[in-house]
Amino acid sequence: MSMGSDMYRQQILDHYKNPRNYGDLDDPTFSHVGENPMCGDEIKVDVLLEDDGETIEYAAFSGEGCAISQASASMLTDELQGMTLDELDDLDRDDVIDLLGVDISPMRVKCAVLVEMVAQDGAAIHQGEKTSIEKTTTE
Amino acid sequence: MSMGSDMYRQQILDHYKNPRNYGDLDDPTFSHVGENPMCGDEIKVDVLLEDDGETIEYAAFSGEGCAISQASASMLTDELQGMTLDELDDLDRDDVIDLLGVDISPMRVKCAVLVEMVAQDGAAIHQGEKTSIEKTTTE
Amino acid sequence: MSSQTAEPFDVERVREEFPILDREVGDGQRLAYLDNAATSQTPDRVIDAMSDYYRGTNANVHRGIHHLSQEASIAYEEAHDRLAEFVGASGGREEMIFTKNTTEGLNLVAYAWGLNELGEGDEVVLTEMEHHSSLVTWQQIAKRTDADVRYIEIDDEGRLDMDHARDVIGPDTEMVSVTHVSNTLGTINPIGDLADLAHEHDSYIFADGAQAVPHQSVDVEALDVDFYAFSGHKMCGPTGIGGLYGRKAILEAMEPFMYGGGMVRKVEFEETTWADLPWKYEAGTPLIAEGIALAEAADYLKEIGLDRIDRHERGLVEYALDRLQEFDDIEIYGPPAGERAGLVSFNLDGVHAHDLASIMNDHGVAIRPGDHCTQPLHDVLGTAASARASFYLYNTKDEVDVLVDAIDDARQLFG
Amino acid sequence: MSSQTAEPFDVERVREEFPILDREVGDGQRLAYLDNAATSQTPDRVIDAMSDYYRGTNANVHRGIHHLSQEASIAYEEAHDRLAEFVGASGGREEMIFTKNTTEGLNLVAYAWGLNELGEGDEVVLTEMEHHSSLVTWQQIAKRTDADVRYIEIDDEGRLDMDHARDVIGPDTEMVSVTHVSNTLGTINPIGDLADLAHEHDSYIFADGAQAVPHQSVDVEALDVDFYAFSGHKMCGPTGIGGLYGRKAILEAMEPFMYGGGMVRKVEFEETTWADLPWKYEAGTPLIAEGIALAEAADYLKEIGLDRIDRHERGLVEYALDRLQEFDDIEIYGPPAGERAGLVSFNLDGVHAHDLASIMNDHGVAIRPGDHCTQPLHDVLGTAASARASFYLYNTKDEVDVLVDAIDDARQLFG
Ligand SMILES: Cc1ncc(COP(=O)(O)O)c(C=O)c1O
Ligand SMILES: Cc1ncc(COP(=O)(O)O)c(C=O)c1O
Repeated sequence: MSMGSDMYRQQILDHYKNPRNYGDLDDPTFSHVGENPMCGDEIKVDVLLEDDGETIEYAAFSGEGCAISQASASMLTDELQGMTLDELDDLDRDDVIDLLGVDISPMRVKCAVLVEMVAQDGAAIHQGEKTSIEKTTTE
Repeated sequence: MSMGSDMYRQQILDHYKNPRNYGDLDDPTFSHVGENPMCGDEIKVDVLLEDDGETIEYAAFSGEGCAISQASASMLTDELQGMTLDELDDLDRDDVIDLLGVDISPMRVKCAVLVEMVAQDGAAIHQGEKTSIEKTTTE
Repeated sequence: MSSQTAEPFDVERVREEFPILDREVGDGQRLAYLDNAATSQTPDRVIDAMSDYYRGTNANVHRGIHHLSQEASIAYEEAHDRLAEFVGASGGREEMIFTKNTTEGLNLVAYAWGLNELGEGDEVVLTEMEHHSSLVTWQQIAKRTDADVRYIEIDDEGRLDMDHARDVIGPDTEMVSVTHVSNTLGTINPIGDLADLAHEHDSYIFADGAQAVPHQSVDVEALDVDFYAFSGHKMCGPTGIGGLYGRKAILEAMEPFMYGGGMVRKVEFEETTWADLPWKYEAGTPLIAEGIALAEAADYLKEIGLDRIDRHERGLVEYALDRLQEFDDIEIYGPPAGERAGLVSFNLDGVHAHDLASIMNDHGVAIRPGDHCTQPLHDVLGTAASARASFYLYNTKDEVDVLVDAIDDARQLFG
Repeated sequence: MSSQTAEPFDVERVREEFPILDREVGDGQRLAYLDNAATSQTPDRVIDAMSDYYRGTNANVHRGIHHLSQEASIAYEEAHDRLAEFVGASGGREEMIFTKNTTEGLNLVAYAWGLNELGEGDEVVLTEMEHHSSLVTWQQIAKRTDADVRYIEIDDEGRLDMDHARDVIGPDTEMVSVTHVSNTLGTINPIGDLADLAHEHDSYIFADGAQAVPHQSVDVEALDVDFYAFSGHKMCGPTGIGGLYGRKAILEAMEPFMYGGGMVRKVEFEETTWADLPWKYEAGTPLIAEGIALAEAADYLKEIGLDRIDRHERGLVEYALDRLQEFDDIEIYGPPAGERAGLVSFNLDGVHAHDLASIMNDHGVAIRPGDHCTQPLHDVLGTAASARASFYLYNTKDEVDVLVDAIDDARQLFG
């Protein structure tokens, strides 16, 4: 098991320093926040659906935290564009880690998956599959 | 350090089986009880003083418990006869153990010294040097 | 039952793992360690698990990023899963809290649930054979909440009187707290039946497994209990660690017990929210080395086979009962062989249990005299103290013979 | 001060006692263990004390008659005397309770005293730099008793504002609970002055010595505190053990905390009386191996010399501060060198503390990122997290250099 070496490859640092899809949407279909108490990461995800109510037209995030959580949010929001809510729901933590393209040390996995959990919880609440919660948390 | 071998020499067993001074005095000058919660030993000591109010004329004990506490009570009450209260007060645990004439294993010392503590507390309460307590305890 | 567990095991090979058993005591007597209900001995691999931890991994857990802390965190957290599985808790770590001993498990629930939820008119049901760790805890928490404590009586052979249990457990019962195996009588209580009775009346049931988990295969879900506690030091593990199983839904709803680092999510000067299970109940730097070593002990017992251990001990206790019953100056407490776990408490006429234990010690035999933390039970039995011999996987019939010889010596001395 | 303690010690010889320090981590990096405020490493002799106990003495304590139990009881009971002496408690074992950690010491007093004695209008005074184990515990116990909590503020350099302390501590104050040394700022608080203030107002004072006892000579009687707690795992001892000093008269008067075997004198179905000090506060089978090993750790530290350890650490922290202050992208929290204990918390501009710690780990450097269980203090400092390097007797200036190099690497990567 790798214990964290190599986590900070160029791609991660690039997404951290120049996050894609950063900011708030004017008129999101749904919006949800979450936190990772370990690093103090806080992320809000805004999602705009297409008229079919199923396909993601655009996703954005805001908040702050460590490089892993920020890069992960930047990359995942890119990836979400064009995805259906079912496909979002099918994502698991390995998908996110694959997306990051580096070995995430065990203690940092929570940082990596925060954005995915927030997006999934937001979608589930929007679809009425989950009762509304104020905040998603990784712990 | 001896760990208890040889504790049950003939003399101890003899005092246990045929305790001297066992019973209640009709008219004791003072009387006090105590217990050793570890073995469940309970001992009452009755003391009759001579007219000088200082010298022990006779001491008796009653109660039940292990061989060590009973033999110790039997031997010490013998010894007390003719002693002054000051001399009683000067006794320490080593004196009692010497009296028993065997090595007392560390965990059984409380059994051995119970009678001494009861007699001393009784005398101290009688002389007003100690506020009255219901029961002496070795623990 | 697999064929492996059907076979008896080789006691001599088992003993090789326990170096202390070769110790001489007193004047060169070989140790016969028959005080396992008080604490068990520790096999080399458990001692090594601890030393290896300190020599190679030692770090604080949960929030560390560095290598040692990651290793320690993973090992410590996984130890919870392993113990959960060991007692049949399908919820894994979320249903397994590490405590310092069984006693803390009982206090945790008595404080976190009892002190907050009990009130006047409520009843806590115990048994006459409860250990002080359960009896005193509930007695005191009940006193502070104006609740009542009721005791299920035992019959002449030391079994629970189940008719009385049905009388005592009723609509006001909020908690039934009962020992799974009595540490004084060896009685194995019908926990499943008591759980049914408790649940019929919407009461919780807490089973004290201190004398069960080390010696038999335990499945908290088959027993259908709400809480279940045990101690590491009685099951080949280290001192200073125990486990508390709780149903997830109850543990989620319950208030925390102790407060501090590790059990919080967000802390502000004025308020605090709690961490997830089981960490919510583990305040402060946890019992890291102990938890890892406890998981090693559980693996060890599983590999040997709890069923085989149980059978071995029952063989020993039957043999011991046979030998002790030869003498009519020995009074034995508890149910007959076949119904009892691997321990026997008794008294020899005219010899105080503490004297008997001292004489046994001269023979190298380690037994326990006293009230075994069941003073009220001893009052019911009509004696202040008893002598207890308790067996484990490494004991032998030879050791029972040495015990009987030592009793004979005491009989001669005091006769 | 004896001539022995005036000399510095040979760090290389000290390191030989700690085999873990030779460990390689990651891709063959040599470990630089700078996470001592979280937990310290364990010297061989302390590990051996535990192994020897399990291989030669292991038995349950207090009431056993057999040889092993006598040995274990004496060793365990004497360990209390040794720890009492170590922190200057002249009452010996009667003033030294073994707990599982500092956190339990705080909870013990908060429950046994606070829950019974606090009420509406009463005030508990803490500081802004309290560890969660003190802050959350008193916050919650105050909530349950309708008492109020007040916080002494810190100044810009992380010292306690003593003017504010004099404002806050007043006639309604019943308890002042304050950390002796801050685990985040390194501030050494004036406990003696705070004790005087508390006592002027008939309040108790509890000092949290988790970060003091391992690093400097502590005398609870000179400090004039009523309670004082510390943890074994931060002072070269094992996990799962800590000490709580309490003034004898207070401990005698106070109610017990946890209930169970060992802490009772006489138990009946309806009522119970308590054992003598300190056993009244140690319910259940105690932390036997841990207690014995903790006494060994205390002896070890005493032999090396607390004054020498203190001086060595101050040297390291001064050097670290010097090196870190070279860079204007590093923010350092806490008082200047000379006033602080051997730790430093900081942040590197633009790099989250957790990322910094991950990069350090790639260099073999073990530091701790996060809130260090002082979230409210971090709110005051205006940051969610910080990186903390904390030193102990076996650390070297070379390790500080490796730390600074690793920071430089992070600066390059993120620059
Ligand atoms: C100042 C301070 N107080 C209390 C604690 C809690 O110690 P423990 O986790 O051993 O209970 C710590 C350590 O984490 C500390 O640094
Ligand atoms: C039935 C029973 N319950 C509880 C306990 C208490 O266990 P511990 O002392 O490890 O807390 C014991 C052992 O002494 C026991 O035998």
